[in-house]
Amino acid sequence: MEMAEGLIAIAIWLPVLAALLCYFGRSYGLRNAIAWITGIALALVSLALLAIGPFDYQPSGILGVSWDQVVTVADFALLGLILYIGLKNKHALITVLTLIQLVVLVYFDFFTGEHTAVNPAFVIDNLAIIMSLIINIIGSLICIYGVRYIAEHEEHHPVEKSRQPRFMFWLVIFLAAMNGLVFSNSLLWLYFFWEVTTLCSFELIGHNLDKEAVANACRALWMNMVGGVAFILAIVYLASSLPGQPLAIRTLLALPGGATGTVLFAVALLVFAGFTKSAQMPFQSWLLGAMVAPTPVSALLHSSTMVKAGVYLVVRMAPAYQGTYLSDLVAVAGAFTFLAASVLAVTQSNAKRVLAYSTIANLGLIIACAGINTPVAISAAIALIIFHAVSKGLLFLSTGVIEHNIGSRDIEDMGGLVDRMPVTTIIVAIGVLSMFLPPFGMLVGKWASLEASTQLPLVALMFVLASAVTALFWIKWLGRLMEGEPGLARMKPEKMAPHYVVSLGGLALGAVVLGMFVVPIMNKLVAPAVEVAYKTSGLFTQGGAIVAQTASKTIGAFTAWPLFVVLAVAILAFWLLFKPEKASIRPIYLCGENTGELDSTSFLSTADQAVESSLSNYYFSSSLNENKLNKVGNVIAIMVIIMLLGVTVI
Amino acid sequence: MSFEAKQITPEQLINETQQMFNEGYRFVTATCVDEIEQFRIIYSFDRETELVNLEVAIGKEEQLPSVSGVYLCAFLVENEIKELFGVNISDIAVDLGGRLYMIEGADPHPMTRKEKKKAAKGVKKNG
Amino acid sequence: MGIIQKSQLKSPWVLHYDCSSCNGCDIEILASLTPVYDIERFGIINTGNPKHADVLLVTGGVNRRNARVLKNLYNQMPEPKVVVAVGSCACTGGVFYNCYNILGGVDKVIPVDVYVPGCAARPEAIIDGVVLGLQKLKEKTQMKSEEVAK
Amino acid sequence: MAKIVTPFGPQHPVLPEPLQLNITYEDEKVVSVAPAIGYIHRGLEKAGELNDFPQNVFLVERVCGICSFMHGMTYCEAIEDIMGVEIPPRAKYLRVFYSELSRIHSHLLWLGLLADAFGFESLFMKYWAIRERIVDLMEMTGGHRIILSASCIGGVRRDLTDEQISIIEKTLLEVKNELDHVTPVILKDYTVKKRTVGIGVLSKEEALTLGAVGPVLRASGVAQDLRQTGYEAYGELGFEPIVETDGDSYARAVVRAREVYQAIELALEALHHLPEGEAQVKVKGNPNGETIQRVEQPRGEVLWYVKGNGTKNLVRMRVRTPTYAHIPALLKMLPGCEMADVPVVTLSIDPCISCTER
Amino acid sequence: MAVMLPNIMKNLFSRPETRLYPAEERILYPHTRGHIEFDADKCNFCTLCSKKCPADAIKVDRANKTWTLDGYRCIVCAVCVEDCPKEAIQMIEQWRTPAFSKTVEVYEGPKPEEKQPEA
Amino acid sequence: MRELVIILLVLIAAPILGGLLSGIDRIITARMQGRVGPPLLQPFYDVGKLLGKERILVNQRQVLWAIGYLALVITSLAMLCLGSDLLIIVFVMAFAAICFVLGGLSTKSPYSHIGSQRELLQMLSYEPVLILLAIGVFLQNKSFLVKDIFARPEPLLFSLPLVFVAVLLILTIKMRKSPFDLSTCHHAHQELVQGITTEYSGPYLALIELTHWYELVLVLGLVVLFWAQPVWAGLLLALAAFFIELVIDNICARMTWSWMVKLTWTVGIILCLVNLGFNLI
Repeated sequence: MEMAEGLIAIAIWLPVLAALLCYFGRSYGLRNAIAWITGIALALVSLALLAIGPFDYQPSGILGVSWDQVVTVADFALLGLILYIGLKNKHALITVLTLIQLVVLVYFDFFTGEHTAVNPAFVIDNLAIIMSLIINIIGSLICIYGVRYIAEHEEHHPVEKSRQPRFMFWLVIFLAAMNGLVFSNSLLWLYFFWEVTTLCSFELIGHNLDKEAVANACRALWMNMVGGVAFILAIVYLASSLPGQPLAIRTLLALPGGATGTVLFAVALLVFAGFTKSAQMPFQSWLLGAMVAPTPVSALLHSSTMVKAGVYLVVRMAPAYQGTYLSDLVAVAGAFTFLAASVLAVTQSNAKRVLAYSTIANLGLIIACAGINTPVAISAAIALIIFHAVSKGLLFLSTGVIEHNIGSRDIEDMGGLVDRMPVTTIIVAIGVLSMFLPPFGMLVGKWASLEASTQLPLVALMFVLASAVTALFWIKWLGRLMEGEPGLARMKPEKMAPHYVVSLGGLALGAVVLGMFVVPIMNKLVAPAVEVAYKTSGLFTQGGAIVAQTASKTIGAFTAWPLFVVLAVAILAFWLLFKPEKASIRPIYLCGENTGELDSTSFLSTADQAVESSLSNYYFSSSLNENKLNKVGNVIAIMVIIMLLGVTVI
Repeated sequence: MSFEAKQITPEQLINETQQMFNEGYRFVTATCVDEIEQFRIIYSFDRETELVNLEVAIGKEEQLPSVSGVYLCAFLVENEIKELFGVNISDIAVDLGGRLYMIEGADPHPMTRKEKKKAAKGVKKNG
Repeated sequence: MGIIQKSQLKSPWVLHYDCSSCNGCDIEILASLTPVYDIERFGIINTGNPKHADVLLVTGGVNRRNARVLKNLYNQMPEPKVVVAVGSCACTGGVFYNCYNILGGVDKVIPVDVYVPGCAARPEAIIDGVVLGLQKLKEKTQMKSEEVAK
Repeated sequence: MAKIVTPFGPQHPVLPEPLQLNITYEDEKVVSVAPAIGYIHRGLEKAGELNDFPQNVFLVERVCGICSFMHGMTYCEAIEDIMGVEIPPRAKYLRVFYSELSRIHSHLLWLGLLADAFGFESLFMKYWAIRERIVDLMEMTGGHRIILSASCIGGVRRDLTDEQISIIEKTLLEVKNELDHVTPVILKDYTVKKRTVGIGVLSKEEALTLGAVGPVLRASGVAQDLRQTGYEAYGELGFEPIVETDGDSYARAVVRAREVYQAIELALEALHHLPEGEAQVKVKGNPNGETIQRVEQPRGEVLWYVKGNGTKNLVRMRVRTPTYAHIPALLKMLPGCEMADVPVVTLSIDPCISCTER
Repeated sequence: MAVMLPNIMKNLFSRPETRLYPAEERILYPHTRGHIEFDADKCNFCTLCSKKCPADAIKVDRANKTWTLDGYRCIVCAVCVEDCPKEAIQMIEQWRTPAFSKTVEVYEGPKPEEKQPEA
Repeated sequence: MRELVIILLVLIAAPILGGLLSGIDRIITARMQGRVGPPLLQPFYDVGKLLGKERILVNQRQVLWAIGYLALVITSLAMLCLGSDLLIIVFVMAFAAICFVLGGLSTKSPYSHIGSQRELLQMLSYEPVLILLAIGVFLQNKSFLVKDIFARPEPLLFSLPLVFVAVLLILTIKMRKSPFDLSTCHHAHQELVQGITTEYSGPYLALIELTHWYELVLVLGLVVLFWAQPVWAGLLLALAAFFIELVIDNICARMTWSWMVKLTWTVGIILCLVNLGFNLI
């Protein structure tokens, strides 16, 4: 147990230390070394945690001061800092929201009397281990990628004084905050880490310091502060509703008969806080605004940290509100976000915005699963958290590479990239295909969620529509990348920095391998995490397939590896049976008016002038308007959220 | 001889055409006849099946203003006349630069008549 | 190979290109697709895409601008392929022999396998022409397989 | 927003004839169109100056295979006009009959092609099957399925026998009967209306200023039909132009679908009133002078200008065909419509590129 | 929506309208313009047909008494048939059959005494 | 072992059945149009001929996607025959269609590009109905497994009649028949030339043709599920559905993609929902 507790300390303190070194080291070599070493160390820590399994941990105080007191002081310091930011940027909303939190915190700490101490402060259960694996492996890969990326970024956008150390500081400290967040049992500690991630994301989004970056960073900050207010209010409510009981997650989950009354309202507030953090409608705009930040930030926010903190909280709380109307409404809200964000993604031609909307959509799906709140649904939610982190991290990182190479993040500028950057393109292809198609991991989640959703027809309908829309925006993008020059295949693998090779390669390999081993992952990792609260995971292994099962009956089956075999056979057949290299190459069909050369895409037109044919995806600009959709979506989402909070009061 | 044409000068052309337009006539076509020493161009207009013609005679090198500013739809026939006869028509709304029908390298202005010909049957014009 | 060769004779997909025809032969080609002549009886489909076609039906004499189109279309067709010139104009230029923009028959630009005379060629004649074209197709495949055998 | 730029033709399955539209799309909406023609330009007007003027009858019949008879007839009228020849009354009625037969044939052909343009294959087949019966009549009377060659300077080359007339009357009534089953599909079918109503709208004013003629003009609400001028025997036959007011592709289809019936009536009436006598007068000499002759073709007004100088070669022969007049209108109608509507709108003017480029 | 339905159902349950060419050949209408045939015995090599031919498909060599027809250029307008003073040219209903190569039909007339051709 | 036999049977029998069905399709269509039509074995001749043609391509990647399309369609058919999860079958079908789309997108040809975009929109149209079918089956059977449908004594058609109608609707899309022959079709006179298959030719086109046969059997297999016991009744039902599709093909004009999306997202989905709602009550 000693070693295990040491691991927790490392998981939280090592990134803090690394961040400080990055900040004060001020040399690329040093930052580079720190990123690699910390990354590998954190990955090993999380793997070690996996090997050890669940345990509790109560850290003793430091220099006679209890950690609770340290956290309280840190809370005030943090809020003070945010207040300073609000005042400095003359942002009234941030200032007011921070002041509210300060007032509530002061009231809570000094006027509500003594609180029962939380023991243990850290609970490392299966869910926490899964989250730490995501944070420490994927997050570390992103940091390794980031150290190189931000150096290139400054080459493209030169600044007087290098902001790289600062960037790496916030990037790495994010991991510490996330680790603390997922391990915390104490709600107050959780609140502290929660606010740290808010601050980190503010600093990272505003990295470029231009007007847009600062504005978007401020928007991210105030929206998350709304969540913060909800969180602290939830704590106050809980303190008054559950006198004499520790303010801990475990308390909430162990309530006999689940949460009721004001406790349920407090839980709803926590869920609401989760909504803001995971950028659910109507809070999606901060995450889209975050796209102005350098790519590693987006990758980090979208895959392993920040937004995952939001869904983590909602999923974590799920057993507490199981069987309530709140639960159903959470499902509706999540499913609505899933649908609306998917439709919005269709209208986008900016790759990062497509990715952002897709993230919002998938988080919606996860939250909806939490709301459905059956063992199968929760299993689906956890599976989605895992596989989404891998695929989305992969997609963001490769988009960053593409952006640095072609100087654009617009999908329409990426036509025919497969000839110029085949490796990156293939990695994007793996990312895209693994997002929503069998036999990859994400689909297990989607499949399970659909099987689980059948009891809530409205949610099921939105799932159905949204998953149909999903294919549209992904394939549009992938198709543009995949279109090759006419003529012989001229794919030449591009050169990539080792940082990129490791991070992209690692994640791509991860997406495929995790997909192949989806059965043991569901069995060994996800099922135990669900079984703690639900006694069953609803998903079992049977002859190499995952089956969804009720008490007596198998209701569905997901076969993973045979599909991989089929894909492998197809790729082999491509080379062996059809020998495409033996085919002769002809120009594309242009109604007979090709200008002549084999690889020409232009045709002769009016007055015998050559005209270049051009291609584009459909964006439905005449029928779908992003702003209008956002407005309508926000109104509906706000109504759902009001209902969601309302049902707990009634 | 079943048609009458009002004889006008190239300078009058635009005004006369504009008048036709104002009176609600539909532009039918322009016909160019190569009279060897000069070109005759007959503009035909129609209103309720009544045909009215304007006729312009110009020398081979003279410039003729385009009526496509009045009747946009005249651009096609003007391009044709310019290309096939080599009539110097200026300011056509959409000028195709002599590439309406022919391609680069073909005889320019194939419709012009060089001199009074005898029956040229069996002789291929192109070479 | 036997089945494939047999199939080749049973499934000639045609591509129709109108060079400078007066439409007479074109509507006859279309007419031969319609109920009264129904060349689908012989497995003939009008594909409209050179990459799918086995038989190129050309109507009309070649003029300067469409010569290059015809060449492009011919080049985009996969082997084995045959070209059928439909109508007198496609054979020789026909009544347009003395027009300044007519280069002559289709054979001025691409090799022609079968000539279908007539102005306009009757659907029956077009059917005969395609059937003759199939014989040529068979010869071409045999020649090719002999070459391969050598 | 990124745009799609693609050629539409010259070789394109929808277009039986080579015409290129270089179209720019946004999603599938047409943003702009640039046409390219010249794929079928032969130089026929020049050849008309090289040939003897009687030979030209056969040349001008091949300006276009579909309006073949009408071109031949108009050319003959022009020569007759210059030479002051009065053709016998029987020839006038026969010319009306052949004209209307051509019109039935052309409109049926077009209705079939329109059906094909919006993917209604069985309707296409049905129209073309009916059309075959008209083609049979043409073969029986004119001696050829497509190129009738019935007109000659001085009258009509092919007279009709009484036996032929009774067969024609019977067949035309049968055709009319069959059309009664098919025309409702164009007029009433939901999918057909969905694909044509409101597509490619041309207002009355636009139609006039852009120089539209024939069914396109009539579909935009202008009651103008050159047959009203009473050339040949039209003056003696009862006849009202068919007009629709919407100016869209549907209106143009309706005009033509109704004109088929009208043409059948006119053809039958012409046969009914067919005067006895010769069908042809001998014409001697060479034309000297110039004329403009206009006739209502299936596609609209055609204009022939002919100038002779007393030799057997003409000085100038010129034809302005209906499609030529419709190209500006087409360019006006296409932007704003869907990609799927491009063939429908293009066909709605009944394009005959062969006519246009000569 | 179902306006076409009666039509296709009627078609489905009745005999197809197809003429089964080449299995069944239709009797062609009399006076159909199929192709022209030349009878060299009747011809007086007046060259009228050659002059009238709009497609320049007939060539007559008066000196050598040859009459040449390019059947692949002929547009079957029947002008030569109508204008032949000797009725040496006849219109046959059967169409000219397709072939692998273009051939020119050359007829040699008997070479008796010279005849005065009509101008 | 039994499963291997079934997979082998699917591999061999399905294309024969599919080819024959498309031969029947062409004959019946021809008859409806008053024509004689091609011989019954015409589709086989077509594919045989295509196999013997010269191999031409625009770029090599086209082939990879075509093979992926074939492999995944066969997989979904095999899964259907093995009684697997209906939802997964729908998703594998989606993957197959995506391979087809990517095949079209893998060239720079405008026509195959537009065809692919339209195929994506077709997927958008039929996907919800297919998934709702699966959900409808689940609500009836409390199972997504196809083999449980066959174990059920009474036909699904009685409890899912409206879903059946919706499935007929999307069957038209899947069979590429009018009014939804939007992305690629056999008929020549299409504004899109041949859409996705424009740039495929020879043996590679044969591959796609073959896939269409498998797909035809697959979608008719979905119809069989509506009357799974006894299975011959299901087969009859599938044949009836097949005939209805041919009739619809011949009485409709081709529509636009926007109309298709509107129709399936309103009529199709509402039909399913009404049916499912009725079942829940």
